[in-house]
Amino acid sequence: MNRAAIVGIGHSKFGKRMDVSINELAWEAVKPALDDSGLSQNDIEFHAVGNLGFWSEELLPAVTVGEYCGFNSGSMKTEAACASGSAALKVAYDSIISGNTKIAMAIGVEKMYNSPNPTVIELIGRAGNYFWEFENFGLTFPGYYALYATRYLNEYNASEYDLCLASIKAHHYGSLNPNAQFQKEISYEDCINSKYIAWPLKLYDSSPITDGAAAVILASDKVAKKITDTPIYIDAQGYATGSANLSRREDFTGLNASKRAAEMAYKRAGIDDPKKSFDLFEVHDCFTIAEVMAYEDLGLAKKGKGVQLLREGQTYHDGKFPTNSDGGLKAKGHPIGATGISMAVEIAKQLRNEAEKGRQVKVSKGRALSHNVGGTGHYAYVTIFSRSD
Amino acid sequence: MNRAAIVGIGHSKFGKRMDVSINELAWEAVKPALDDSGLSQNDIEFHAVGNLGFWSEELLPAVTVGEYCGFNSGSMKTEAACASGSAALKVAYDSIISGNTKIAMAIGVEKMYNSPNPTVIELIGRAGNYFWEFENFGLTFPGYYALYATRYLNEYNASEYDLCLASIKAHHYGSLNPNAQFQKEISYEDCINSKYIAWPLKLYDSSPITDGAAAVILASDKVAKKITDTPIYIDAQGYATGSANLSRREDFTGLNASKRAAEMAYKRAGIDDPKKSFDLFEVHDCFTIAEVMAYEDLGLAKKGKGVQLLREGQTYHDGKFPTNSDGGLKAKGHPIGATGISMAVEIAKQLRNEAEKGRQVKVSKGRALSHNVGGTGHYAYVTIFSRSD
Amino acid sequence: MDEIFFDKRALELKYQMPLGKISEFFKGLENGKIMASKCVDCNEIYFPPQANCPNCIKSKIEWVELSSDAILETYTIINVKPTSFLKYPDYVVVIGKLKEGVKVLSWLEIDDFKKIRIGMKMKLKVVKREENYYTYEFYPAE
Amino acid sequence: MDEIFFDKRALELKYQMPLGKISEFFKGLENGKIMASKCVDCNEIYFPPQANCPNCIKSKIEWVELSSDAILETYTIINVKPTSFLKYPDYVVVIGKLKEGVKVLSWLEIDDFKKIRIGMKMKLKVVKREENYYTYEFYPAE
Ligand SMILES: [Zn+2]
Ligand SMILES: [Zn+2]
Repeated sequence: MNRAAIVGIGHSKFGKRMDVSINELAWEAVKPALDDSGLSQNDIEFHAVGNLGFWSEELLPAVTVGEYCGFNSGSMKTEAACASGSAALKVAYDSIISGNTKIAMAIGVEKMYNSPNPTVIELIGRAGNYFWEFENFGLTFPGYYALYATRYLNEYNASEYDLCLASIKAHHYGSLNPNAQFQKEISYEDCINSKYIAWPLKLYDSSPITDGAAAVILASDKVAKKITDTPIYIDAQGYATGSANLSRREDFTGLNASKRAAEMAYKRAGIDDPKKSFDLFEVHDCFTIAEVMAYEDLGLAKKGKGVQLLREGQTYHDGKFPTNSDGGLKAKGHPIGATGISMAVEIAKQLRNEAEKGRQVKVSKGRALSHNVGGTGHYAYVTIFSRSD
Repeated sequence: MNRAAIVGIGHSKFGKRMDVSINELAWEAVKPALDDSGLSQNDIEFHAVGNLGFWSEELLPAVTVGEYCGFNSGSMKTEAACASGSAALKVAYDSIISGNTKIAMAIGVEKMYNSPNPTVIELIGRAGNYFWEFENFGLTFPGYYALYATRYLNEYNASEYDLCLASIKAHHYGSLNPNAQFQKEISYEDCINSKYIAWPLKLYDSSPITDGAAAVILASDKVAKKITDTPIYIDAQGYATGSANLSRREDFTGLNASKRAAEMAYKRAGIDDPKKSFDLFEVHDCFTIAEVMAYEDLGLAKKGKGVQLLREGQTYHDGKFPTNSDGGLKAKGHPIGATGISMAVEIAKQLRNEAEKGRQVKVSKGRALSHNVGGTGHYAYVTIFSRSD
Repeated sequence: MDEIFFDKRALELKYQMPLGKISEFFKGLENGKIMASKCVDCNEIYFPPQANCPNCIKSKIEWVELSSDAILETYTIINVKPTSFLKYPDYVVVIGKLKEGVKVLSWLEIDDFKKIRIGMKMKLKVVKREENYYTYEFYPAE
Repeated sequence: MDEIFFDKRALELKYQMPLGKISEFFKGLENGKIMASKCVDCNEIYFPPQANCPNCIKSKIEWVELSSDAILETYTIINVKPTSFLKYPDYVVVIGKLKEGVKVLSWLEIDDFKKIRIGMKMKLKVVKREENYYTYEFYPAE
């Protein structure tokens, strides 16, 4: 099997970006990725675009972004809800390890503010089972995760205060990441006093609506070594799908799809003990409760003990399991289709030791992991990256 | 490089299917594909779902279809407009030849009648560049292809009568295909007297609005041989992307993306002369003019001579270049995301010599090609299949 | 400066959803019954009901009435609502596990949100919505 | 029997599109000018205008007014219209090639559709639509 490595990365500023169109926003990630790699568009043999859409006007974003950025090789759009970016990464990655393609690009882009907020809230709420959950019961996206939060807090004696610890950490790293949507620290009071959006989840438990783009260029091992001295390899991916109906999930204290995706990724990469194998975890903290469940689903904490990692500060950049050193979805922002690629960009940056001061992790194991969930555990993608060759 | 082969096929009845939901429709293709292969859902390690959506309620069809059909392995939805099915095929194919996956499924499904016709017409019209083409000038999908038709007919001295030949052929084969939306032969008069939808294209130049699903199961060479005596291999795929804005296309008598996708596929499969290499062509005849351009873009006829193949009847099942022996998009129907997979199903069926009487082609070269265009040459996917191993 | 072009075109998406294969369920609602589909071959009960059993690939379905007795597994209160539910006051969404082992997601009709707790007993009943159609919801049974 | 559930929820999609990076184009329209963006480095002209030049990756843009002289490359008449254009009578969409080599897709304002032919001379002008915004269209110049 060929290996594939990241040889170029690009990342737009995340936030409310009414200064740019979806194509211009994508360019803000594509251009630096090309610059970073020294490649030109003609070198890119395939581009996959992670995007959910609906809130923005372009029905075929892979094509409009492709035209705007000067690509004309093969392409497709991928959708795996909030894991659409990791799905695009899979397409680019498989294109290369299959031997079909030498150089491919995975772009994630989402332009959510092109629709008014209520429309966006409605749209995300529809991302489950439409008739049985939305049509009849008007579930929202925070509502789905709130069902998990209620059960988790009850079962494991955790509190809304505990969840705020995740939010505070996220905002801390957001404040150190120039591309983050929120760049201010928050206090305990800011979080605990914020208004409920879907009880027991509050505004500060929730990632924001975000416009943003990110891009990575992948190349086969041989080619990668000619392009860069710091190729960041993709060692393996794992993936799984959960039920569309939340009522068909086994329990509400963890995401079964995450667990299965992680197991697959660990097996494929030959990881025995995830607790001892990674310098950094980029986990899907669309809500604070999601970060806690991720710790457990990834095997970093026993069932019900994830919240303990937060209490002990073990997931800060200098802790035992550095997690979301870029502010995570919560503070960096969560432009749906871009999130998975943004995670890959952050990991490449960190493994290259290029992150901003105060958030650069210690790279000793040379390995990092991204955990990207689509919907409410509808999809899960876990990707393992390494610096060594 | 591993090889990948089709080991199971399934195809729903195409048409206006208000008797089934999108999930039930997908099941009509998934079930026979499982039966055909003798595999169960647990054997399927990844499923990719080609779907455009918008006109049907499910935002995450890969998940709802997955739940309904009993899959819980990894998945994603792919979008390449009308080539979304071929994009799903690429995902499944690359998953296997990369060595990552032993068995994968590509499903195509579209439920267009879940929205009223005017909404569907509006939606397809938006599939170009939204602001510059739709917002300002209200282009429709037939309108885009009409721009090609006008120029082609003018440049090469062809007529609306010539285009009707493609429609008549399509309906002939539709009448022999039990899964086709239209199962009646049409006359010259039916076609030429049908009303204009986007001059010079008439109702009978156009593929219909269709609900439908198709599925193929792919397996690695080794596994395939254990499952079936008649594996149908995928030898190669080629793909290209065209500009989003039609005004940025070089000319209007052929689809540049088709040409480039075909060249790539031929090169990868080692095809020197496409005229001598295939028993069957499944081409993207969303409009009659599209079939004519496909002949030329694929290298079966010189520029401007594609229409001559129709006049001579060379693309009937017993002609020189058997094309669309299943009725094509025009008569079989064109459920956007399902079309590319439907082409693969037809090719597997034909290469296995299992097609209905009157439309079974002579299998002598053991090779066939599918040509699947997204939008108006926005995407093109060309896939080459073979019976031999 | 952010210059915005406000769309002159509008797309309204309002779906027509085929339910023919599970029409027994809706007939049941009209008669005050909440039904699930059950595979004749493997006895798997489906809720939401589905017309095909993926378990045994080849399958026949029968309809069974669900008991209404449930235990609350988890819940939330939707404070920020989607546009098309704005007319409703804050509503409680719960997942309840029925005696049969099947879980049901629906609203819980309850006056005092403070009384909701995990493990509480609920009953499921048919209700008619103001949009003039039948659906189901839980109410407290203790 | 086809039993259909008619959606009680409706989603209206009406976009707010940022045009700030190409606002010169819209200012131009208000002044009766049709502008394209041009890369200062490689001289590539972009229509529709775009704020970045993918050709040279690093790039600066300037604005140039387009000549209005065009040759008709191809055309169609939209007989079956999308919902949001139903109020318009059948309209002609053409692609015209301007002297500068740039192609423009727009409506052609012409009384007698029979007079349209490939190769005909056209001129491009700014028009104000009934939806109260400026755009451009061709008219015959022969
Ligand atoms: Zn069964
Ligand atoms: Zn330039």
